[in-house]
Amino acid sequence: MKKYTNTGSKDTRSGFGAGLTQLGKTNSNVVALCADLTGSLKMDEFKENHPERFFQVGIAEANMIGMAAGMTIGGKIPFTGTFANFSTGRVYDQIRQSVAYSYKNVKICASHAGVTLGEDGATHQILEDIGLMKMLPGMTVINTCDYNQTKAATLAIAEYNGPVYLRFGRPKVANFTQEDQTFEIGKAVHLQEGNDVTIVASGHLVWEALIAAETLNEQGLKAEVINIHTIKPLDNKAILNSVSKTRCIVTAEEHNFLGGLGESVSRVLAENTPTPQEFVATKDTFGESGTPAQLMEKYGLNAEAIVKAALKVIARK
Amino acid sequence: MKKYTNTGSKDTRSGFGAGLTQLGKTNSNVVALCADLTGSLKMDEFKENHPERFFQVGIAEANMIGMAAGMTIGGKIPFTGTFANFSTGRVYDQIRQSVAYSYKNVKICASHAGVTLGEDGATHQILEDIGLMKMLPGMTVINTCDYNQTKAATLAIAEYNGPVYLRFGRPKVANFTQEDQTFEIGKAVHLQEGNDVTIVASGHLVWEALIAAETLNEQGLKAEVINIHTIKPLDNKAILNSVSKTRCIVTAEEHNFLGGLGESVSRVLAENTPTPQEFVATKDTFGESGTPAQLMEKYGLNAEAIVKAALKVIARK
Amino acid sequence: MVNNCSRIGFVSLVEYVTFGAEKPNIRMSDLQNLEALVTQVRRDILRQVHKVNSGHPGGSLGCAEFFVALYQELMDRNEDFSMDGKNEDIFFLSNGHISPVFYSVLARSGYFPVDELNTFRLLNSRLQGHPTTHEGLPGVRIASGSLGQGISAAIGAALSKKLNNDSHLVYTLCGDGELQEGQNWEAIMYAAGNKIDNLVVTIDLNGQQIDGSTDNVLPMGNIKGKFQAFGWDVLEIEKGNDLDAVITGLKNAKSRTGNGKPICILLNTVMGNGVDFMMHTHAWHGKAPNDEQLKVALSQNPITLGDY
Amino acid sequence: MVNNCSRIGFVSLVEYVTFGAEKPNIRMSDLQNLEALVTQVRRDILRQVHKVNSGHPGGSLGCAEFFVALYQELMDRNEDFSMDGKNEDIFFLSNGHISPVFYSVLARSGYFPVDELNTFRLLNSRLQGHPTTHEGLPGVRIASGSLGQGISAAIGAALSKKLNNDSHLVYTLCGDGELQEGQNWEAIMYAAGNKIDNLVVTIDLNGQQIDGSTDNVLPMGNIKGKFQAFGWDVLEIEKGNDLDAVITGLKNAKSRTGNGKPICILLNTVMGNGVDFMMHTHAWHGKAPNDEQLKVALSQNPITLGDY
Ligand SMILES: Cc1ncc(C[n+]2csc(CCOP(=O)(O)OP(=O)(O)O)c2C)c(N)n1
Ligand SMILES: Cc1ncc(C[n+]2csc(CCOP(=O)(O)OP(=O)(O)O)c2C)c(N)n1
Ligand SMILES: [Mg+2]
Ligand SMILES: [Mg+2]
Repeated sequence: MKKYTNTGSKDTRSGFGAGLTQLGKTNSNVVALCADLTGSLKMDEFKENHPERFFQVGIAEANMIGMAAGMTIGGKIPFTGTFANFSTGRVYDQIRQSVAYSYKNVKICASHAGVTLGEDGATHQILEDIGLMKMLPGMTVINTCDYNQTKAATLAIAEYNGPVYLRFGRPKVANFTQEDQTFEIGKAVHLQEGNDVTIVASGHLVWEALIAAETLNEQGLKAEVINIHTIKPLDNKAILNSVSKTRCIVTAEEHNFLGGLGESVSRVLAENTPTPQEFVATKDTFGESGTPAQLMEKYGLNAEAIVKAALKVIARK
Repeated sequence: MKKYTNTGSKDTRSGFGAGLTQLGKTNSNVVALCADLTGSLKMDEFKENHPERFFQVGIAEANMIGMAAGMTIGGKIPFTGTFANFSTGRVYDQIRQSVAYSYKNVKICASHAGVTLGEDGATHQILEDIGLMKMLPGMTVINTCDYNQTKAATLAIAEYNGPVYLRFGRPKVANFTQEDQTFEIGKAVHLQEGNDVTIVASGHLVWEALIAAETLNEQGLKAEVINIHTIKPLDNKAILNSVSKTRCIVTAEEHNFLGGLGESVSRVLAENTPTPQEFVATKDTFGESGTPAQLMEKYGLNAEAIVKAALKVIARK
Repeated sequence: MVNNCSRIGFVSLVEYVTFGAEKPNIRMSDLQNLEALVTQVRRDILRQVHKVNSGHPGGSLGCAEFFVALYQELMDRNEDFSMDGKNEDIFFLSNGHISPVFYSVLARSGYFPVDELNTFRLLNSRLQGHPTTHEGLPGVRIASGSLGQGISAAIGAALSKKLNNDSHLVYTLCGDGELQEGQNWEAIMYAAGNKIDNLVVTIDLNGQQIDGSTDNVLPMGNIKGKFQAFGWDVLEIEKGNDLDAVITGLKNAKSRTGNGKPICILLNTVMGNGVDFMMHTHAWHGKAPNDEQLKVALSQNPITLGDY
Repeated sequence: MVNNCSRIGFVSLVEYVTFGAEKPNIRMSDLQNLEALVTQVRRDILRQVHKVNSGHPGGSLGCAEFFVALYQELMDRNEDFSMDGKNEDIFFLSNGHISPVFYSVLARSGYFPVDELNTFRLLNSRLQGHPTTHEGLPGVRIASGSLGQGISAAIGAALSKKLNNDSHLVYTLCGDGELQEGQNWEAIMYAAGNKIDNLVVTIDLNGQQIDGSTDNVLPMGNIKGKFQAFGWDVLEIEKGNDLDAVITGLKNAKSRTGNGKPICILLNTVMGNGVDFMMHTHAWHGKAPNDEQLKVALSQNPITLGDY
């Protein structure tokens, strides 16, 4: 088994902030927009370095998305920042028409996704944003797993021409991927090789999947762990290749099991090679207030839940 | 094979209008709200009969949803009416917080869903609304197939206490289900029995599925046709029972194959009994202007496409 | 029915604290007691957010007088806390993040045990970070938190009242930053155009939002002029942290209902009011005091009806 | 660069019709020709919607003068129809349903072959029911159709211009009913608060929307007062269907840019203008004339530069 080390827990949103700061220096077309959450989104540094390229839009997310779309006309590359709920559900039709259908080069960057937003509770804990964004034709949907990967993704999406949804989170989580990695949109990353079960995870669940794989390993079971940072376009090939070996799969995401990564994988399997699958995800419920760790546990979003799902799905082969 | 007769093509939205008119007379708590599309939604009759219970909110869908949620306080049963896009994507966060999470007894009634909206084109042709609404905990999602069923569903949801999304369409389509049927939320309707393939269809695709079944029958293949008018809660049992006989399935919906009915079915199968599935649905593209029939053909949403999918999936058993 | 004319008599401080949820619709009987309640509410706010190291003290503190005045002096509320929304005044908190002040005043008015304030933002609590009906907390009519939705819901409830021939009023509170959300202006346009005159919307004009002052974040210009241009009857409460002034202003607003126009109150408050280091800054919009800070803050609000 | 000072000289009617897309940036040279163009645009609108028995003639007809004035007299447009949005004035149609007038004027100005108007709303056409960039039609900057999004996009483009040190202007057209959408008010607040003064937003004040007059659907009160209360510089064009008045008004608006305020033009138009039975009613908002009605309508607009 490969060993992964947590080089020091950090929040993924700070990876975004660091990436944006770097982009500010290297790409003069990058502009940033924020809807009264500059600190939460870690956009302060960009704002300080480039006040002329930072746009505070106030609490008006719809206008922010429309403005971002308009700024692409004239060659700007707008990065919008707010919480995941207000980045997607609040502005779905605006993204749909002004960004996705118009195919504008807007990067919708969303923090505080999922239940790990914590104490603010359900109104802020969106568990549907991956589904929302994946249904839009032409949209690229990314959910990164740690600080380093989030920073790399932030840099990568500036180079890519087209609408992107980049999802990251609030709490400090293990930082374990390489520091100066290149991020390849749409290319799954194999973290562990194994024959017994495929674990496809995204976002905060990737580290949990690695822990789960260790636990399984102790029980003599080899899990193949795939970091599926890009949910759309989905790396079907990586998934199908893996299940051709393992013949069963667990998907793990901080999202409703309806409409998200899990169902995308089910569809790919049903179209190609029907395979038993278990879902580590919220089961169609709203979140609630609590600490991130409490909520991950209560809603079955941790290594333990992944182990359980893996054992169950292996038994179903 | 059972025979189904088109008793005269009618638009499903007129079924909604007829149901609402009836409710106006029988249930004094029913109120209706519309965002400047009264005629298109066939709400005129209710408006004329009960001007004091009809609320014209203007072109302000977010306010309409919030108002509807507020009206439940005090015991009203609000039916909101606008196009499917403006009923869902435009107001996702409002539905999420004020209706679904607050569990308010609001009926979100949506016309002109899908590409059969026709000439207005992609900005109006939502192909993601089923996915949007199904991801909301507590939401009931219904997509009816003809005039009679839409009318029955309209009556039924008034009796049910909780948030409902009722989706219907613009064009005249075959009216073939029984005139005075009772609509059972969440209970799939078997239209044909068969052993070779299961066809699960909703909305405008149900009639197409019946035609497809006839064509297949001519080729000696018996299709089981299920009218899955309720996408959430999904009648898992009906689907699983059917595939236990047929061992393959086609889902047919006027919706993106990402996030909709098809993926819900894939998930249920992957969790229970992995089964080859083909998707009759749009393949992650926006629609465009054209006549409903042209668009159904171009985007592979008709009987011919279902037959093709059925033959393909049978071969994959 | 508890209303201003037939209110429950004096409740001693001891009783007040003891009775908790068993006591129907607690009302303080004189201004001095209400002033004490305001300080108690501030203490409740501070202690709630301190305990879980999260939540929104700034806006909450600024609105303590408003909530006390509204629930103790203005609203006609059903004695049995029935939540069907009929035959009583009802209130919507649009800026749901100031839940600490809402919870405190609901508890202190008898909607649920004061002790339950201890569970604020904890797992499995009815006192969610933002108010919700989802967990069944009495006194909450609808979920809020995602900003901009409260006025719409209030209009709906006001229309229900009209349909039900219920002459009671609907009150709402919104943040000033919150007014940047477009949905508010849809609702504001609707309410005027449709003469929703059983509705009183109060704007917490503290001039602050998360990223700074409203002037720095998104200059909002003349808010009074905007509401007037949208056809509302607007009145200002200059001293939004003077309990007497707030009561007078609210009564004035109430007296102006029923005249074909929705009523807007511009309530000039100080964010973080009552705690010197929290005042006049956005810094404490959503930040909890540490132990030391809490001590100082409480010492600045010594009068108490008894902490939970 | 074609601008008002160095515009292309007179283009004969014959040439005008013949050249189609080959002709760069067609400009009519005098008011008489422009008047003829207005009538031609009306004919184009009527024939487009008639052919496919769908589309929106009412609002389109009312805005014929505006579009002709804007594209022929006001906007500085790149001669080569490059669509990078740089160094030229640009326009956003927020109320996308009036695509027939937009398409006609774009085609007649040389953006694409006039013949292509024949494909309006047909399968595989670039002339979608609502304007879109998705099919690559020159002249369209962004998709519209779902109402309320145009001003936001225009602000973004205006900010891009400022960043690019491009002193050109951004124009937008919105419906009056469309102003009921809250997003507009977010944008209106932003533009004033941030001094977006290279932006001219025109409101098609025809007093009609789908379900009736704006007064019947949702009384909007004093729209001028609303924009002013939101800090805009507002001017009115009383005769929005008088070409001369429209040109004068637009030039006035242009002259007022650059002064720290966004500009709003209230353009008083008649829905269905130029066709007697379509005028002053919402009935033709989204309804096409039948054969007989088309004949009558065209006969009321006989002057032509040559139909496609
Ligand atoms: C739709 C939405 N966007 C953003 C937020 C995040 N947010 C919470 S409170 C707040 C500031 C609100 O300002 P104001 O209404 O003035 O309240 P105050 O800070 O004065 O309490 C913001 C931006 C939110 N809750 N909802
Ligand atoms: C968000 C949204 N809601 C509803 C509609 C449906 N719709 C199309 S045009 C229209 C009326 C627009 O009125 P106005 O802006 O005055 O345009 P006019 O009728 O004068 O052309 C409506 C409601 C829409 N296109 N977008
Ligand atoms: Mg404030
Ligand atoms: Mg109009």
